[in-house]
Amino acid sequence: MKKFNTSTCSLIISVILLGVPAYAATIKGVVSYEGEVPNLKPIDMGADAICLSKHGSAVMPQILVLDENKKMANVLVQIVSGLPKQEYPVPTEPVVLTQEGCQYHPHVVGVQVGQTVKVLNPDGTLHNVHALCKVNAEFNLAMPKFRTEMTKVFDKVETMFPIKCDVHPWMAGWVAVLAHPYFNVSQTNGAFEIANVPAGTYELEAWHEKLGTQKASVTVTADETKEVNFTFSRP
Amino acid sequence: MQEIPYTVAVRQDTGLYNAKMGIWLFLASEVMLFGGLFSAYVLLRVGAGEHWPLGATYLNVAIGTFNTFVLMSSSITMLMAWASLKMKNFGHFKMYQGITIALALLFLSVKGYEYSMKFKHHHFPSDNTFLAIYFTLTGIHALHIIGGVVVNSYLWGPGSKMWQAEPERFTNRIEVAGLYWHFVDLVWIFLFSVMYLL
Amino acid sequence: MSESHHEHESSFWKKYIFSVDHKIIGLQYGITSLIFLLFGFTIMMLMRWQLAYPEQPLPVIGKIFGENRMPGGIMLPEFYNQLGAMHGTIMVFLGVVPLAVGAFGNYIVPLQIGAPDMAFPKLNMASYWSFFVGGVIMLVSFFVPGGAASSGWTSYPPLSDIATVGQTMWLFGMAFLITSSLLGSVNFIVTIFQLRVKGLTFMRLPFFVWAQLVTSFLLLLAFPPLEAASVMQLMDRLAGTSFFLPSGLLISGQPLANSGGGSVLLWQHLFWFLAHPEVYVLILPAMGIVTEILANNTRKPIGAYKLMVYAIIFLGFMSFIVWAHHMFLTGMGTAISSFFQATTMIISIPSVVILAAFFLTLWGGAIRFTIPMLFALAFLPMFGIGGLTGLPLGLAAADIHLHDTYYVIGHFHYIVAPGTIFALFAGIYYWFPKATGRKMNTLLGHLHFWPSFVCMNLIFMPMFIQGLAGVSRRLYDGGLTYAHAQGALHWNVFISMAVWTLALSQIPFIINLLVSMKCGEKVGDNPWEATTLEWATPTPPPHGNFTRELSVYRGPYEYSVPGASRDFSPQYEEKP
Amino acid sequence: MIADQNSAQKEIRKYLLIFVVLLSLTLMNVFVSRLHLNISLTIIIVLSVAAFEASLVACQLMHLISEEKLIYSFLVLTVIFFVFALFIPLWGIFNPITGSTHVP
Repeated sequence: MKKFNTSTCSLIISVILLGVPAYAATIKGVVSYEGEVPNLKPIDMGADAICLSKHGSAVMPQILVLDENKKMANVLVQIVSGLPKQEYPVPTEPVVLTQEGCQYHPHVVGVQVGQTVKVLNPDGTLHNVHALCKVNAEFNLAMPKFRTEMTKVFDKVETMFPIKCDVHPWMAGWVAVLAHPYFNVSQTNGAFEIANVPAGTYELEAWHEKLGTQKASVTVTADETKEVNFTFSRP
Repeated sequence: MQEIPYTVAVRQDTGLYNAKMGIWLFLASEVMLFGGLFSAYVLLRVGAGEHWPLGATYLNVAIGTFNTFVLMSSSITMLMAWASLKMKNFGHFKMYQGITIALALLFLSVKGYEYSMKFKHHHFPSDNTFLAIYFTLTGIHALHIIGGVVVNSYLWGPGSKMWQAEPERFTNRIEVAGLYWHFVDLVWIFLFSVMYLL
Repeated sequence: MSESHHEHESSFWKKYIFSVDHKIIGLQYGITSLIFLLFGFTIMMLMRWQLAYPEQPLPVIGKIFGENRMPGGIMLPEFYNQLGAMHGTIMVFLGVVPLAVGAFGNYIVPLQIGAPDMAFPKLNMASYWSFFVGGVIMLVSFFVPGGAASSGWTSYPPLSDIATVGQTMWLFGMAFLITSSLLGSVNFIVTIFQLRVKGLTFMRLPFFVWAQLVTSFLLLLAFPPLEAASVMQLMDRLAGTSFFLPSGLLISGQPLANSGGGSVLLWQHLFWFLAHPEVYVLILPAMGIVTEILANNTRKPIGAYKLMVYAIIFLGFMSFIVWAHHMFLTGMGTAISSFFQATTMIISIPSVVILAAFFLTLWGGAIRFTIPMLFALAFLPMFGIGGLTGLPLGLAAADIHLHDTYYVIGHFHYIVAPGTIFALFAGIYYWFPKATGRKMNTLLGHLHFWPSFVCMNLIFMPMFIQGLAGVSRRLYDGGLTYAHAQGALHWNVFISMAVWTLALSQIPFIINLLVSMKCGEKVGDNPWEATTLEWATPTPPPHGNFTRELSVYRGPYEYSVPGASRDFSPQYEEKP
Repeated sequence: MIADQNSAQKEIRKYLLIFVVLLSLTLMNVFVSRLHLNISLTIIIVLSVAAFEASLVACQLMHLISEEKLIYSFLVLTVIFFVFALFIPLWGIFNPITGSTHVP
């Protein structure tokens, strides 16, 4: 009897995946920066010799990451309204947040409720992951050099909150816990892409840790790829 | 040599029976407890400097005064209860002790009303250190009153059977309970003046 | 004499679990506190592994602590802090104080003053069960999410205000322990004042009873301010008040959403107002026990008994006005620092008076090296070292360098471990025959004493060296990451080895304690030929203690009285 | 203390008198606090009146006036430590290390 159940389940799942072409729309775009670029001081990692040894050249802060034609990275773009009210399946593969070179990579990350977050500490020095979340239970866990990996699950939706390392004050990361999978963080070339969006009109929101948020509304029909761009500038 | 001496009889060189010395020692430790809380009050008030709110801004002085009268009268009726036992009048004792308990419950309900009024106006202990020390001090004091009510009601109800068997020992118990009750009233006098009037 | 106290055949529960007999309660306190001492000791052995071999997996048992405490057998800093905080709390509040005051006080004081029981038997039982509940809460707090309290046994805010739920359980546990000590101290003071037998004036009281009297006053008057402070910390943690959270407090960069206006020093003042008298509560009963044993085993009266009584009273009084020498580094000005520096120097005088009286007692005595005597003799130099190493900490200028280093750990452990705990061992060996009618085995006694004595020194002497090298306390890796500590790191392995040998050398004691109850050498009512009243009772003393009329004719330590028939003349015998 | 009937009446009359005195002193305190004199003056007046009321309660109602010497010694000891616990923390605040920006 047991075997029969598993086979019927797998049958049903495959039908859902195949039979629903309506989710094929994608929203793409580029985030660019306008105005003169502030020259930021490189991070001084002198406090911890191990961190210093990880970098050959000077390390620029991740607060404003631009490429040569002023495209912005580390901007979280997500759909904030217009989505049908429904439970979204939690992705099984974990989001990886590494502290490589005494910095959080990725600097800004979106996570779904219930999705495991795997925090790595390949640096061979003591880090401690202090998540300053208000809705989720705040935690402050040490990761000595022998603890190379730690997993955490956020069980409540929460807007962007900082993650800090109390050992290295320059380390900072941002995490948002979202109910739906329709979000993406802009890469170094400023490009972002939200795939499998069901047809409908939505309101997009682009968030940056320093320059605030910007809204844009977009309408997509099935199988369409819509281009939406954002530009941020110093207030 | 089995039964514990001086539970009722007074010991010559100390002139006390066990329970009276015991209650005075307990009251000494209570003085230190409220001492700790008042030292916190003084430190917080001095630390806050001029933006320490006047008592009357948050607290209703009229209700506080009424409550002080209630507690003072319960102190007097407690004394009358003990006096009537000394005069071997058990009926009067039951009456006065009953009044003392009733007044104590009145005090607690007025206190409860005050608290609910604060919460309704969204004044919570977390708003500022004045309200924090107000709720802590009056809360601990109220706990002591509840303790007193429990002891007094036991002595009024089941405990009073001891009057037939050992009247002397029962009178001492009422005296000791009375000492505790007067102390609780004494603490409230300071508490009322410090929190409501200053 | 009074109406016959019929020994109704009460059930097992009434007789042993919910008993109101001071001897049963004394034994209950004794057994519970010995178990807590053992548990506190094993916690520390775990910490010693982490200090000796930081970040190396603990073989064999490392796996049983689970992933969020010791992943792969290697200890996490959070777990190390929990162990540190709970080692202090358990050893002080659940181990030594209940053993010294709860067990010895409850069992011996009524016997030594000729009383049938404590003044308030039911209150006595209540104090034990309040202690028991406090102990259970402390143990359970290890298994709550976030683990036990982890901001030191002193739980200073603001760290303790924002700690995990274990800290709240620590506060509730402390409330029960404080209630237990308060009820106990009222009981002791009334018993000592009111139930002394005919002829037992204050100046004929055994010194152990004096020590318990002064200790009870310390507990009575010093504990309530900590109760007030822990209520305030509970309000901070549960009701969001800011008694101990100053305004503008940043928790790793993020401003705390609280009303502010509180003061961290408020907690420290109220905590140390208790904690310094508390450390005297740890040492005074030990002095009392050592006095009894020294007099008995040198067959000589205690040197300067009256002087020691005034010294211990003065010590008790002074212990209330020295507390801020724990706070020299909190930004106190020169005026207040010099006040507390002066009172700290003054308080060392009565301790030296008492220690000198002990040494005087040895002079010209016919010393019998029984096992309790060995422990009592060891107490003298150990307490001496502990006391003298405290002086640099008492001076504000020197304290700046030594504050919160391993020097402090060495100082107070010298007084508590080879001092108080050795005296308590001495007391167990000394009064075991009275409680059970059998003597503890002497060979096992030696097997317990000599290695413990050696290991105690091997553990705590190097701590002075580490402290002077500047190694701070409460370091998760014993100073591995600090450049100035590199020279003293090798001592960590040395100390840890000594700690584990000390653990091994406790096994003879545990065997001795359990085995001798049944098959120890049978002895009479007064095996040590002592003079104080507790030896006048049959063995083990029945409910109500004394079977015959009793009165006291002389001082407590009338040994080798010229012209007496024997070398000891008991207090309770008319003509020796 | 209360030997026979008429001295009992006298005692009770004394207690009632004390009761009235306490009530009036409390009312006086409330009145003083409403005068809004400068703060330190109000503190001194209100606290001294409260202390007087407390001594009335202690001496008369708790019969401290005719208590044993032993109880006095306990209470004196407690008051000494009470004063220490109350004022030493304050002294700590008012005497900070010179040259440091110590924010109370």
